[in-house]
Amino acid sequence: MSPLHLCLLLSTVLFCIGLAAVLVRTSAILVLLGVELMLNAANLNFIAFWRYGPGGDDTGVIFVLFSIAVAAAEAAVGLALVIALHRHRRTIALKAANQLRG
Amino acid sequence: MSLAFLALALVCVVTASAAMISRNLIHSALLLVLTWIGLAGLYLWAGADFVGFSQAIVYVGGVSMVVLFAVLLTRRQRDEPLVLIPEAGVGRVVAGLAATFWVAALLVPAMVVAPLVQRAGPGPTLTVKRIGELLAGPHLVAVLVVGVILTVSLIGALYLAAPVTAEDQPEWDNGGTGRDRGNQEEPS
Amino acid sequence: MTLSASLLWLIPATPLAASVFGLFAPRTARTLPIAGALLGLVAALGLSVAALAGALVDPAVRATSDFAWFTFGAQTLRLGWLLDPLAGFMCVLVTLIGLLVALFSTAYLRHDPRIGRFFGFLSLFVAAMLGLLVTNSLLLLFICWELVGLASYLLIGFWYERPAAAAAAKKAFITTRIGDLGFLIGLVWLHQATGSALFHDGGAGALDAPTLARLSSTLLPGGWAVSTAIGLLLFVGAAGKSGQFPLHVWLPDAMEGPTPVSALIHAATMVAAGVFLMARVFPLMAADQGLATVPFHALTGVAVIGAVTALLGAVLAVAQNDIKRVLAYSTVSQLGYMMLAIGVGSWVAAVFHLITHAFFKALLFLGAGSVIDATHHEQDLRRLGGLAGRMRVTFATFALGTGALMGLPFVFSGFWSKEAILHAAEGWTVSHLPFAAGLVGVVLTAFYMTRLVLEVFFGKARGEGAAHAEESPGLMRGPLVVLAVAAVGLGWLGLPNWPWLQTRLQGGDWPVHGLGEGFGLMVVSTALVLLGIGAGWWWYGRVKRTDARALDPLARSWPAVHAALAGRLWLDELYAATVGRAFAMLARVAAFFDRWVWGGAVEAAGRTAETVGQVNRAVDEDGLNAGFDNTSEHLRGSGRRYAKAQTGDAQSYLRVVAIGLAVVGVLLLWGGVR
Amino acid sequence: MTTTSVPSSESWLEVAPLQARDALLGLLPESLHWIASSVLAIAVLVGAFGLMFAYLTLAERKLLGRIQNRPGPNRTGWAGLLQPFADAVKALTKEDIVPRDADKVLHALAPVSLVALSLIGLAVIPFGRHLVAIELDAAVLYFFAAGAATELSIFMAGWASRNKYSLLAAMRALAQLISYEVPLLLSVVPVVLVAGTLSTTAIVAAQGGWAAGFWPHWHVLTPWGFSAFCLFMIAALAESNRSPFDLPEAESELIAGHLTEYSGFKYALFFMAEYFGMAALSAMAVTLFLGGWQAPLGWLEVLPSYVWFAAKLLALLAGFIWIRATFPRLRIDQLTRLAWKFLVPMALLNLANAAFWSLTAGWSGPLQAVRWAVSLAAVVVPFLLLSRSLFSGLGPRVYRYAPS
Repeated sequence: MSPLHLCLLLSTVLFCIGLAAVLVRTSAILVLLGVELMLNAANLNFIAFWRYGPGGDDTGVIFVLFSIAVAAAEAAVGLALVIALHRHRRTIALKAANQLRG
Repeated sequence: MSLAFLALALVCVVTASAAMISRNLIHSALLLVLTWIGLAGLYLWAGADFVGFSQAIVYVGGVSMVVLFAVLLTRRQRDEPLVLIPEAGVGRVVAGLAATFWVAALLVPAMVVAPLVQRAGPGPTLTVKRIGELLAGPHLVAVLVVGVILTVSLIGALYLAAPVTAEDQPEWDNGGTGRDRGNQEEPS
Repeated sequence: MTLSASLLWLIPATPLAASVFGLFAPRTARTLPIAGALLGLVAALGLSVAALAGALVDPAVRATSDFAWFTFGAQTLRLGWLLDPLAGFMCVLVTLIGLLVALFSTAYLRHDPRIGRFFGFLSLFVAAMLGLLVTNSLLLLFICWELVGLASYLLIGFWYERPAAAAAAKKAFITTRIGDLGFLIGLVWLHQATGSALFHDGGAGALDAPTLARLSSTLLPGGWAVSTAIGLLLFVGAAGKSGQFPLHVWLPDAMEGPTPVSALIHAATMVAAGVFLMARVFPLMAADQGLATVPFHALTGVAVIGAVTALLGAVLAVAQNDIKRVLAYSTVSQLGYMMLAIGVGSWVAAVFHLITHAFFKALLFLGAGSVIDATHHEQDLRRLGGLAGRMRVTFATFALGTGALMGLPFVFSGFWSKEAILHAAEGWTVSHLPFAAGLVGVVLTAFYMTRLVLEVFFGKARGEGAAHAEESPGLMRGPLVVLAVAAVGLGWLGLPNWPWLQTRLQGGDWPVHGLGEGFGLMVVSTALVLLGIGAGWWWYGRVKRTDARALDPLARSWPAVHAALAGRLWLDELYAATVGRAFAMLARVAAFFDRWVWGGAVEAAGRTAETVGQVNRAVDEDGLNAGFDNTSEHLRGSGRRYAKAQTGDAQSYLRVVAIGLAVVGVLLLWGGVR
Repeated sequence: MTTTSVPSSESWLEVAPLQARDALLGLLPESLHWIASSVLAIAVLVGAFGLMFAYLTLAERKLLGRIQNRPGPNRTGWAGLLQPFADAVKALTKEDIVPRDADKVLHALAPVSLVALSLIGLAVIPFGRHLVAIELDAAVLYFFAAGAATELSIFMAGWASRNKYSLLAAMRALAQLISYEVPLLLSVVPVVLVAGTLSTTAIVAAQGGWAAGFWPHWHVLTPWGFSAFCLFMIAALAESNRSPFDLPEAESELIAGHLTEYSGFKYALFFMAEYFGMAALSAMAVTLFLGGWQAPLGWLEVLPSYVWFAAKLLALLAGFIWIRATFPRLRIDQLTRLAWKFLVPMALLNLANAAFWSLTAGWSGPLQAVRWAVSLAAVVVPFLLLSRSLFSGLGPRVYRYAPS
């Protein structure tokens, strides 16, 4: 298997681990961390394609920089949401945030 | 394929899995920090130094702090340092893992067999100066937009996390289920 | 040492820095903002002198320095700085008067708690005006122009606790905004027509000869040249800023600001901007002169408006009782003279008069300020009097300023500059009306200034303030003396037989003629001045007024005329009755439609619907109810069952999404692999 | 370690470390050189800084003693010179106590990781003209990325101890370190802006030479540089948890905070990490602002470059100790207010100031005076205004539970 494929495989595995956490875990914080992990996996793809791709373009690296910046913002807002959830519901279990249930 | 890559990949996968399985939130966060460091190492290995260091600063220095803060602020009781999450129901676990498995079953073979154009030889070099020129040149608009997004999200996070007074409580917040009604009189 | 065009921005930058310093200093700071403003003005004065020296090396050269403001696609918007003798002289004028006014203000506002803020505004005012002077771009000029407007608003309304001051600030702002609308349209049109935001750009600028030829040769429907239309639109802006009829109404009300502000507005900054603009774009205004086919020349409009304003201002000044209002209407009148000069084609005479007028009008206003300060804010002529003996320096300088304003012959600066204007008007071939208006204005000017001086400084003190007045402090007397020297001496820079200033301003030859050629005109105007003084003495000097409540002598002679003048010809009321009334009418009509026509329709529709509803309800309850009830029960039951899927749990949704995604992916693969 | 050939044109002292390295490497086969040179660099760094740590503790105790009018340690060895080694023996032989409920792994990991993370930043510091362990294009970023992780170690220590004071200290440490990370980084950005590079060697090289023959081009000798240097040092004090910002380990409020449950060798490790962190930040400050290894005057270059670096570094460290002896500790609200209401706006304005400075680099003659005046004003005026607003509205504090 070529290095690029290995990188992609690694990022897929990380993505799936994050996805599993998002789908399974009850804690809102862990769900957020899962999302972060999925973002990181995507970033790894960008870097891998930048490194092994046909070349001539540095946009991949720039994109990852932006992605990191936005992910930081996402983490801040997400955790603020968790704190707000905790204030209103006294728990951080995502199940508690079901005000929109039918 | 270098040994370094395999070692870093191993670190990433192991710590990430452990983080997602761990029942202790603090351990999860700290293990995930290791994953992030591993990813930063992978970026370094790929030759993207600047991205690697940025990843380390932002995630290890910033995001992890926020996560730890959130964990400490949302402890259920003041004198309960261990954060144990109530276990998910069996159905939930099974459904979630099944969904993940479906996605993985789709993605992994695709990743392995995809015919990709690849460059042979050493990877591209990218100096910090070049990154700066790219950011201040063709991507300037994106930089400005990200700046605005960061500002707005900072303000939004502040607004969300700022303590509310009793009058500010929304009308619908009359305490969901009985269990959640705990110590309502003590806003954190 | 001279200053090159590329460094011209330093001139407005220094007071601007001082203003930033003054505005962001703590609210209670006094010494630092004052020191900053004075320092900034001194620096700007030095730079201006250096710039003027640079411009006078070769007056015919226009030094420009352009820079790209921003690039928008393929288009680059360029702005720039322009240095010629006009800009140089104006910069020195503005900074010098600004400095003197600032010095005066340190004493005049010594008890004001917001004095730091005042100096911040003052610096901003001067900075905006300086920026307007040295720019090489109509757009940049407009930006500074609006900044001038903003600063004047802030300064006129400086004592915003007084409702009159707040209202006057608003009035000044809105009235000038009306003019600025014309300016803005003209600016956009000019940019669209020439494709350049610059004045002079090596032949491609808006004021360069090739462009002007193109502008004046392009005709609009009706035979008007484009340059005429643009010129008139720009003149609307200038008229608003320079208080020309019919937009002059804000200027007298602007007296509500602190007196040094009035001095600055009337002398160097605000109103000078309009005249300066006309002088700057004079090539554009005059572009249609050579065309016989054009039905109307832009300059003709300027001359007519200028003549009307000159006459109107002088007439209105006659019957005012507020010392500052007399001076304000006098400014209106003098600005009319300047516009008149531009209209008859002699912008150089206009700028000459602008310069001399700036000094003696600043002198008069600061003198008035000195009087007001000494008499504890007594501004009413009827309660002043007898100050000549108590305030010798103020009286002496004020008298010199009065002489200059009247145009007393041969010594005073006003005489020479006014003579230049009258001379130009006399030679105007289109009409002799402006010339006649100018001559009448001379009589009236002499008359109302005589009245002012006699009422304020002679006779008996008729009020508490005047009775106990004492000479003002040295910081106020100093600027007065400096200004008085300038008010007397500056005229000698532009004698008909030695036109030093005119030559420099024109940047080329200026016809030199002996004193003999215009001698007849000088004799006539001198006679007219003496006539005005005599008339003033006849009414106000022969019998001294002794009681503040006594009727004005003029009113005793001609009550109807005095009433009309004292009421300012009811122009404000006229505006209220026409423009204001029209808007009120419009609003009332709209309200009527809203309430009765639309409202009625809506009401009728509502009533109809209500009736239909009543009928329906009857049918419903009695006839259809049972069947519907059953159906809805069923619906509700099934809805409840489906709603169970809506758990409100984000993760369960996500799980479904993930599975769905995978299924879709498999299906796609299946289809693709085949 | 870059294995550049030894330049011959320089003085013997200047190249002596390189020659020593090459002599040592010559003993080994060629294939092992790369790893050997790395190991050598690490060994030298750890050895030198370890020794410095030992004597820094002694110097601190001596200096504090002098300032507090007492002699300080003076019994072990001549004038107390052996005291550090006595302390080391004591720490090593002490019993290592771990609380029963503690998170054992994290409890042990915290001091080790802290020391390691405090040290790795030193790799990119150019200690002399040819003495830098790794030449990186993004060295400054690397330094702060390495430093960013130390906060986690302190948190780990506090949290793993299962002691409420330790946990409070961990929270405080997080709040403080996050708050001061911002001004710390912001005060570095102007240097990067003006030097146009993130490489430490290039930044030092950019500070070489003298204006008018006597005024070094060190960044600290410009208005914005001086401001940035002061901000950096204040933030560095807070980042290394030194007095007057030593809230996380305040012994009178938190019974030493995250150090409460540590003893013996682990405690010594924490102590060591604090000094390493302090030294690393000081070394960075020397590199960024004080001209690195550059000599202050041309004829002083007879001394080798690393001597100058060491002199500057020791001067800064002495400053740290002096500050500790002088200032009382801040309250947590004062601490955060200082960071957000003073340091951050100051640093942002300073950034604009540096931008102005680099834009006007071409100005000369009288304009140079204008440049200095504007830049100076852009430092002094915000300083006056911000410091005034920092103290405005603060009356005497009312204590809720104590009679006034």
